[in-house]
Amino acid sequence: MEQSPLLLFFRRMFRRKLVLIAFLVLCVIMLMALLAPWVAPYEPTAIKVIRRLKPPGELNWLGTDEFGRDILSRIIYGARASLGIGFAVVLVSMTFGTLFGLLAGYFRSLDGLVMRVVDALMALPDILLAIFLVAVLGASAFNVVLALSIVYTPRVIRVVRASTLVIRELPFVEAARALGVSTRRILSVHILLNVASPVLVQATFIFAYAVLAEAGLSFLGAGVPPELPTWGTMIASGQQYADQAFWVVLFPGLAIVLAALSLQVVGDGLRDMLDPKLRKAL
Amino acid sequence: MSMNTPSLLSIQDLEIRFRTEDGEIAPVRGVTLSVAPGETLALVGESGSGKSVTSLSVMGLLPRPAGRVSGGKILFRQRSGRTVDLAALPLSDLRGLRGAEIAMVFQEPMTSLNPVLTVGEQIAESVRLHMGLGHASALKRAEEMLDLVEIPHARRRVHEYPHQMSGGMRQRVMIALAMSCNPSLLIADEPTTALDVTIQAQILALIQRLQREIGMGVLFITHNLGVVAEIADRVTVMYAGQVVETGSVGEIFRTPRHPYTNALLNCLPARARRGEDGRRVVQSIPGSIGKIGDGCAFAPRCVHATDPCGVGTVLLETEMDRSVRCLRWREIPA
Amino acid sequence: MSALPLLAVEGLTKHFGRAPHPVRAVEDVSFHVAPGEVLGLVGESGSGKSTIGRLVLRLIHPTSGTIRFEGEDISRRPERQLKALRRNAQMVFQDPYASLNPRLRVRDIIGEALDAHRLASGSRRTERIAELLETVGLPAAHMSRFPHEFSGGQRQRIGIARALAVEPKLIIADEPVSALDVSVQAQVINLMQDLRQRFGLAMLFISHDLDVVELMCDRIAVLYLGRIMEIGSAKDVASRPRHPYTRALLAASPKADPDAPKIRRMLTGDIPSPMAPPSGCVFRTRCPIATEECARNVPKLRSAEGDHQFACLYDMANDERPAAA
Amino acid sequence: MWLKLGRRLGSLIIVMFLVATMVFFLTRLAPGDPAALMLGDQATAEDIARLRQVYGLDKPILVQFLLWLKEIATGNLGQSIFLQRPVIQAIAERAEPTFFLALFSVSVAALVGIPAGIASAVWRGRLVDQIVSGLAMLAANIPSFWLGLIFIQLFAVRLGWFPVAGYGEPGAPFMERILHLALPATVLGIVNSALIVRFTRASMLDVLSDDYIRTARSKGLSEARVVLRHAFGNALVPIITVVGLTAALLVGGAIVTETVFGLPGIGNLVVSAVLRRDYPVIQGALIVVAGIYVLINLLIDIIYTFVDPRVRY
Repeated sequence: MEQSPLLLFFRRMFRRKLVLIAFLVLCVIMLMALLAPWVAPYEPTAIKVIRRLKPPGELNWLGTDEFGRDILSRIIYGARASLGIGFAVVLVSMTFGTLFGLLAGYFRSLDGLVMRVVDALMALPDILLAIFLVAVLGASAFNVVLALSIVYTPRVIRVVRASTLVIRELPFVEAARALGVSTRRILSVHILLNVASPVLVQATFIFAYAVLAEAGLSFLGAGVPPELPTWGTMIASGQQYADQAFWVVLFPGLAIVLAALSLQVVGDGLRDMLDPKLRKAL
Repeated sequence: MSMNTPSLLSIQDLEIRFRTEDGEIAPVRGVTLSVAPGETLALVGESGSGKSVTSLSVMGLLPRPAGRVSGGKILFRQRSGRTVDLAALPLSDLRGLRGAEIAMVFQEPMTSLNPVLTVGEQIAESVRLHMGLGHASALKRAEEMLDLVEIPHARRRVHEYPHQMSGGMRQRVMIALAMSCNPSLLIADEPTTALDVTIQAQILALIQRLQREIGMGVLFITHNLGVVAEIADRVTVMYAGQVVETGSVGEIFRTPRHPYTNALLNCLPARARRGEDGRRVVQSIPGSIGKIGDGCAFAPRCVHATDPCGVGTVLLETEMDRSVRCLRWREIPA
Repeated sequence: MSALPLLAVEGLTKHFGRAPHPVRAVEDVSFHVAPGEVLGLVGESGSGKSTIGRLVLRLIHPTSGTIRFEGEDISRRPERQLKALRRNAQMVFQDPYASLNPRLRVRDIIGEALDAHRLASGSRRTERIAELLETVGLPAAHMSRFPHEFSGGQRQRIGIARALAVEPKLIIADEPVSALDVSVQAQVINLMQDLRQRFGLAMLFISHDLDVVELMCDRIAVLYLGRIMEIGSAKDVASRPRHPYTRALLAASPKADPDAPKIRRMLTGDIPSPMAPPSGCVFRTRCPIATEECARNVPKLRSAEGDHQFACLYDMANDERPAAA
Repeated sequence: MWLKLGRRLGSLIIVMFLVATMVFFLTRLAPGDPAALMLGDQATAEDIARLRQVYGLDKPILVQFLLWLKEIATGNLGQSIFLQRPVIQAIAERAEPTFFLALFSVSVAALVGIPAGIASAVWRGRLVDQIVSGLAMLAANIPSFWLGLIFIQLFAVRLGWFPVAGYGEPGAPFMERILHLALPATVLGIVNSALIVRFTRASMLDVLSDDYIRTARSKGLSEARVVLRHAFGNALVPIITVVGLTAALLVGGAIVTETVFGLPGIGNLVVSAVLRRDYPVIQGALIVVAGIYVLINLLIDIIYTFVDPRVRY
């Protein structure tokens, strides 16, 4: 019975092999991003015009782009920006989403206002809202994070609020109130601890969405400045050469798919593990 | 009674297994019971005793693919006189019996009816399938059934949706649905547990009346000993997946043979006794159903348990129409 | 009652939702509980019994009426000034699963009660938690476990230990044994009896099970659709009921005795919705002796003998039957 | 029921008001003077001042806001800076491709997604489920613009089955339009079917574990009838919701796909407006898109009352 909870967590989590594989893929991608200068075979910005648009081969495993830059190296460096932005978006939207979700779910007086604002933000498609926000704020990595956080915070608010509404009616919360436990402690211990798992699951999904959305924004030219290699800007600038050199577009796209997919699979694994209803049905 | 009349339902040494995350478990491991035509057998047990799983297995409604009957027989005598083993019957044949010859009423009247269909449609669906009636006459039959279960204004209510009815009314609808094709066996799985006492009394009376009029056998699953005394002809007591005792209702309540049956009866608040300090105290059974090991499953909580109780398999001893699964029942004072 | 009541409720009313059709959960309920006394609240669904428990603890706000705890009116006090009540009155819940936070260890579940009122800290805190666990019959070593490692009965014990932690004078027990199996139910009933005697606890014992209530309580109040139908000593109410509803309720509860007379007299119809309770006496739509008179006025509680009271125009014991019946 | 719908309508109006507020004030955060922007580089200070007066930009911001609200409430979304015509007209011209793209995409997504979701719930854990769930997961994580580019390469450039881009000549027959929409609609259909599959599967699994399904089985009904009549009938409400919302979000959310395929739709209009800082167009498009979303929401609520008797009574 007495087993390390962490060990148990991982054993449950990785019961499905796919989840384990996705987790490992994710680790590899993140490590590569972190260690880019040591891992990447070339400088991402090293221009070699004679070797422009070369197909994948021994020198450049994934080929070169229109300036002769090594695509693999650019993907590895691009992971920094793409995943970095995604991660930042997760942090910001989780923090504010959890805060407002808890408050809206627990204090009925705040609920109406918060939820109408959430509805208003969600009445616009993600990418449309994001492109509008970036247009107003100006295109920079910081503003992309800000814009995508504004886009995804409402989702977190909804999830947290819905769970809070359920949990606050449970007898253990009532018991805490009857004991005279402070509202702050009820929120931060009794409710927060119990919404933590849906929030965690949501975090992995938002990470994936943010990576996809960032790529979309960059592709439209409304994201980070084009000189910063991200997976989206690589596809955008390679687009016009796709007829002659499909790899310019193919590989950065595959990188996006791989990263987002791994995140979702891990998120799914987390959910299956944390959702007691699903677990019982197994 | 069950000796002379051939049984309608006869379950023999039933074993059911479930695959779970932590390997296979056997929530039912040795259930033997029988229901004669026109008789009510109460299957009694606490949570985890396996009584509901047993009832679902008769209908072939074990959650698939996790659960399966892994041993024993479920013999059912069809109207045609043929006896079939429900545990081995192909699903398509079993479907022909479900709702037609064997019907079931469930515990939760609030959730057991389909919320998007009218109660009339739900009854008529069964009638059309098994009795081959057309749309209009099936609906007419549904109306008659609602009338039969004493739902006022049946003509109007047949077109209502479940959410427009109270819990008691919905349970009546469930009973009407079950009775709609004149089954010879009714399985009632805790049909009154979710209801208020005054409504429970109505539903019990209804089931008894219908049984008298139609003459079906009833397998009544419950944890409530008061309900058992009220409704049963014979009683089968389960503990930890096994039948521990069977007998007539009078015998079970007056001269229980298994220590569990005896202890369970003494847990009733109505049987509280005044202690030395003048307080009224109920007896309780220490502990709870734990891991099931070798020997008698009840031994760890039994005040009469001795060393031999902890080893080997304890068989169900049958004598006349009583049976008991205890090594020491003859020695233990009632 | 010679002593000052610990709890005195006067004209307590609670409506949920807004006009024109509020749910009239509790309507003009009055009762009192003396120190060390156990009052049972019995009723079916919609009777308002659980709502009363929550009102008394001020977990919800009364619509009108007063609640006096040790003589002080607490019915309108803001949460900030309820510290004393929270110290003196505690609750035990029905659902042994949902009433313990699944993410906290037993130590923290019980410890929270101690922290909230600064009753013990450091090693004294641990000692006290161990002591409380032993009081409810659990080994102290279990304090570092999570709720899911316990059975239903054990969880209910933990819930009781949490309530006892602040050394309350009153416990509101809301169907504390209804979710438990008969054999485990008996354990918890006996435990609560023990604790009651040991600590001189007063209780408001809410249940739908007349047998349990009769066993546990000194006095019983029978509720129907938010109103008290009958109130008196457990013995009087259970063996000499004066209200037709109490009689029907007793008759409808199946006895665990095959030789007992079967249920014969039965109430017809459904419990009306608390959103649209009948006029006059709320029970009249199902009452076997109701007359037109019953629709006109809400019958007041009247005394039978001693402090046995009932709310019916007709006293069945004194053959005050309506002419028609 | 009418009360419920009325209340819903009220909250939708509030939502629209909030969208308008947000759009207006956020636009004002943007760097640069709108009047200067409109007039371009050669404008003199006098020109700018005059234009500010014409557009009411010299009034206090709250007054401007109220005036603007009044305008949009009457359907006037202002004048485009670059297109030299009313925003509403610019949007109307672009509505057709967007409308058909959304319609076809959501049809593809629903026709693929709903049956696949049902199958995967019914055979949960089996091979069908693993394949369907796997593909859905994959589809959800493919950037639509990238898939579009790959499709263009494959089906238009290499195989030549479909036109590479655009919406055909003005006045082209509808068949040609369909040919132009086939690839983008497929791409969006695939990407959006993922959500529908997962939603259908989840709701079906939910419903299949409900008590009345057991009741239906206990009646001796065939499994097909249990699944299609009893289970699907109850899963319909969440499925309608997700299909409806998908359609709503496609109206303004197909920006990237429209850009990749060079479809002259609303998304395309927004992108060019963003790149040109044509704020009246951006604002107008946002209001229209949010308005459509809100209307579809209302429509979903009305459909509920037909599907679910619990809402009707």
